[in-house]
Amino acid sequence: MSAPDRSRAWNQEACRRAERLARSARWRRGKEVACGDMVSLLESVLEPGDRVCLEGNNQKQADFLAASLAACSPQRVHDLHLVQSVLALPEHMELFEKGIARRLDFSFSGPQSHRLARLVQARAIEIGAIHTYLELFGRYFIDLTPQVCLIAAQAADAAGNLYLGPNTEDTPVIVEATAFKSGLVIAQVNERCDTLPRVDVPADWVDCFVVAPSPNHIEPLFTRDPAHITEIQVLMAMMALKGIYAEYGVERLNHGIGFDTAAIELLLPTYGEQLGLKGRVARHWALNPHPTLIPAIEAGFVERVHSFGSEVGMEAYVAARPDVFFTGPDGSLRSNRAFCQTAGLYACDLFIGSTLQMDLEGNSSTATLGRITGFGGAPNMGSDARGRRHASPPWLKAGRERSGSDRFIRGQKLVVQMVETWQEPHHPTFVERLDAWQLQQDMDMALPPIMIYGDDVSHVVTEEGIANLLLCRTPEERAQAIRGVAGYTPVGRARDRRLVENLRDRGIIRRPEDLGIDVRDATRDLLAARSIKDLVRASGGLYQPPKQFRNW
Amino acid sequence: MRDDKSALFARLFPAGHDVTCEAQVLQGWGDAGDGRVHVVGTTDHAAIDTRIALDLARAVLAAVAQDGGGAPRPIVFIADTQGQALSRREELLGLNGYFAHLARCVHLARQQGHRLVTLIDGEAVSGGFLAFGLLGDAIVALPGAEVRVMDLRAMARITRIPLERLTELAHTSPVFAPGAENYWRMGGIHALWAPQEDRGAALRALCAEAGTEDQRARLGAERGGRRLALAIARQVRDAA
Amino acid sequence: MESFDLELPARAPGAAPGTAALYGVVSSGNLEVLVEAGPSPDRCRFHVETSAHGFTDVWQAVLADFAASHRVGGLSFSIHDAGATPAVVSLRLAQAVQSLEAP
Amino acid sequence: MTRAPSYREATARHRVAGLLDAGTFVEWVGPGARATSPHLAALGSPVSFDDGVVVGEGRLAGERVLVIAQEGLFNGGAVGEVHGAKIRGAFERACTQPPRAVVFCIDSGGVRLHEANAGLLAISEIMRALFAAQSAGIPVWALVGGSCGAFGGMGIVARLCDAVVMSEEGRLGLSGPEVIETVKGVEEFDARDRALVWRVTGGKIRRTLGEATHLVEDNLVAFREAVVALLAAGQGPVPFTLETLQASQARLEARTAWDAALRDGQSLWDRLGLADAALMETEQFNRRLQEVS
Repeated sequence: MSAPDRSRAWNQEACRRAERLARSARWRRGKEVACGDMVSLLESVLEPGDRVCLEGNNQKQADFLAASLAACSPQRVHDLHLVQSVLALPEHMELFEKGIARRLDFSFSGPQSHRLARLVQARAIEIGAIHTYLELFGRYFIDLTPQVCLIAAQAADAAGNLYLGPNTEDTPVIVEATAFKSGLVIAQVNERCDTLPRVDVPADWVDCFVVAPSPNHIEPLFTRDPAHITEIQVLMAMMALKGIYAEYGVERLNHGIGFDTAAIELLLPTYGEQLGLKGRVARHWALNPHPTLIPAIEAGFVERVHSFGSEVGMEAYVAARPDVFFTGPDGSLRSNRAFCQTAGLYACDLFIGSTLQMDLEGNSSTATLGRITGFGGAPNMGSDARGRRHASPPWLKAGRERSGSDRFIRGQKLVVQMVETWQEPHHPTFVERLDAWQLQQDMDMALPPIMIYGDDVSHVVTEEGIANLLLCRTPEERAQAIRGVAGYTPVGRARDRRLVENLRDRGIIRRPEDLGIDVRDATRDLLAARSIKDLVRASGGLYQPPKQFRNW
Repeated sequence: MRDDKSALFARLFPAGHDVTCEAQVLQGWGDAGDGRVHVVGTTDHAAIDTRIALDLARAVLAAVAQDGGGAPRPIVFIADTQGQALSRREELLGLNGYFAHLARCVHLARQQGHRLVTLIDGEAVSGGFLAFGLLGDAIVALPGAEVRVMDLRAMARITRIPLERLTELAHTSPVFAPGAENYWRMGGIHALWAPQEDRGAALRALCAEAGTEDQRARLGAERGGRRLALAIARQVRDAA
Repeated sequence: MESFDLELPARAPGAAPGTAALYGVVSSGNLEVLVEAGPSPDRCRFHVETSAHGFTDVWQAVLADFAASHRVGGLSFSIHDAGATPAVVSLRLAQAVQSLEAP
Repeated sequence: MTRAPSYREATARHRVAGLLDAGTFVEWVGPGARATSPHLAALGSPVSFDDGVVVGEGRLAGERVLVIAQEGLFNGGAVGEVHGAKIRGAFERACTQPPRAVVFCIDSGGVRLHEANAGLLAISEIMRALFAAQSAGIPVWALVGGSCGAFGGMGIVARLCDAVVMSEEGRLGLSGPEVIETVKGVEEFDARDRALVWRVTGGKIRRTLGEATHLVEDNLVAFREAVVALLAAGQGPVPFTLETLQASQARLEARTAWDAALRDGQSLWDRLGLADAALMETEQFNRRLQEVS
């Protein structure tokens, strides 16, 4: 056994950190940086090749810091490795176009998906991987730890304590990984306060902050105007409620963000009540504060909601319902994507969401040609957590159905894909082969970008019925079950009618009439709210929708 | 007043006229040879806003008031408008309501016995035209007059129908393309004056002949430009 | 626009409409269907005009399923379609038949 | 849980059915007549069996009324040759076979561009036919609460009516915000700012200005009740004479004289002491408006 290596310095990271801070001293007054000095400060602390997390979330964006970074001289700041969950801003793309950044590990790129695909094809960007959120967060603590993070907060006090506001999202996990591995934490805030409503990040984890010239931009991404919910979506929501929620007794769940699931939320107080489901389903949620959840909350269906982020306009409502939401002592929401994703993965019995394409194995993807979007929360929520140990009735029932016997050792999460058979004319949802395979070739990726793996999917709901894939015993049955609810798409019309009828006899496929649902009862009158204004009413005026959603 | 309008009035009213122009609104009188008529209108392709609509309405009401008790004289509308003013403030004030008020004033004049003759000199575009000129008992387009709702380029953009297709169809159908000739075929314009027309005589004839019945659908059917309007309206009116 | 006609055997008797009944609206992704009395009590007729080109075979499959699952003998359906999905087509037809049964 | 059906969401046919006494409606030149637009067909656009408007008569609280209902979902309720002719014919019929009133469910962006010249003339003919009906003693009541509101020429027509019943969700104006934004820029009118759009053209601001005579909830029952009340009040056409029009002129001149900064309904509500008008429920708004005026 050799003696410890005394010649080696074991605090090189801390030394580098000290050097960075020393270089930046002239641009700071204590921890505060003037707006006009932010570019110089970034140029002084960043080193070529640094791993940087430029906080970009679904909603909250460190937009001023993004613009400042993009304004840095590529001679001084270059070849950065960005490790951030979402690319949403044009400035994020500019970093690569200017050579300030070169490598990227991320999860989602919604609005920038086309530009990102072009950069990849032009070889102006190296993509490490498209992660799930939890996967990326995990790597923050293993091999993708940021040397510098640029984050967004609501407010700072003089000492540099931060209040994150209701839209916490990724901030805690980013700060945790950076601050405790000798990285630099730089924050933009909307305001400086003498006293913060609450301290979300203590000052000694924060190195610099700047009061941004304008508040960080927050997109109301989770607001679905009930006016746009169609009768077909109402029909599918009825089927999901009666054929899955009621059947399995789903109490803990997560919803996607589409109109299909918004329809379910709005049917709980009406159709769900008729079915006698209050107190029996949909009690505990991992979900952003969707405005369409308000009627179900007010009707007493919803007992608890933990959130990834927040939603613009829901602040006062959330503050007034502390028994339902997780709020701080100040009353504002405390959200947290890492924890809520964990909750969705391990503590929920059902995920239900939508997709653009599904193949006959049940693999689904929202990736289409020429776009690299990533998948947001669906891959973690929409997967069966094999590490799960605790039992619940729906988990056990699904596990029993999958095993086909009473001797089984593991339950099964319900992963439901809810789609209309056609997206629009010429775009069937069900396909023999996902565009993702073509994308894999075009983008030279190791694997096709699949959002939810088919072997995790338990049910497919379409306007034609519900296919229970847990009960299928062979790949052929599984394919026919999917064809059997694929309507008049080419995939659906290629069904073996005899086999499909057999699946129906066995309850693997259930049509609306098999569930006792008359399609003609599926009208918008069933929705507990038909407009944004109805939601405001249901909230007793507490919900304050953004102006683009109002017609008053 | 612009020279073109002065020249117009000189030819229209050989027996004399006095028309003032204030901020694109024309008002006064003219004499085509058989007595004075009222002149009310717009010039310089006016974008009709609440102020212009009120000025026009005031002029019409003044004409009605002036002839009250005596013999109501014809009102000659000079239409030269690019349409309604586009502005948030005008919308807030309720520009449509001002136009409705103006239309009521015009209709009152008709009810009180004034013959209404519209001369399109310049442009006549949708909203601004609807509120007064298009309500005339007789409507005439002067040479070079442009009558339209929207040009084909904008129409192609909004309807997403290719411009080439619209242009091609415009040769055979008068129903959507700009042009005084098209409006004549559809019965919306009673006559197109030739450049050499004796304006005074033609105006005198118009004032004498103009009836108060809305004949436009019948004219449109006769001229072959609008084959359905009259028939369908009759079917509704007379349905059992 | 693309149009086609289709006549299919259907169970009689369907509820005979007194006057022509119109259901639905021609707007994007939607359609209207006019239901009238047809010539033969054991057949139903369809006339379809649609803005979505190249879907005649899908239409025929949808209409065949509809005719097989409802009592629509003696009825004639005229459809103006503005790109409705098969799901919407089936729903509108079902609603139209229902409105005949329970005016 | 049953709720009164939304007026805004109802189709023209459902509106007619919801407004009238059950089973009393008789339609003229109905869909079976197949009076479709040859002009839409020529341009390869879908047509509708009723060309987007329902005309006929029925009973409302027992009284015979003529009903015209535009279908806002078909081509934005826009007026073409056939559509316009049906409306014109209905007003002419009101003169020959007088109903107690004409109930006009306007839901239209104005002229149908595919047949723009025919549409413009049709609206002009509707205006004259409407005047004629009023002169014959028939009141005309506009109902504005559909998704297209009443714009363009139909915005003018709406204001020729003797009563204008609106919901808060209804809109009434001349040029749509998109047109103004396109021509004058987003600073002039941000058409995506829906709250602003409604503060400028929506039911509450129209009621504040008196352009809408009644503001009701967005449901068929409320619209029906408003019409029933008009019938019960025995209201005829608002007379128009030189004196009444001079009075209107004075009122409108006073409004035009408002300072140029007034471009948003909110500033008007602030001045009236109705700062939170946008958030009030209809009933409360009506009450407060009455108190301040």
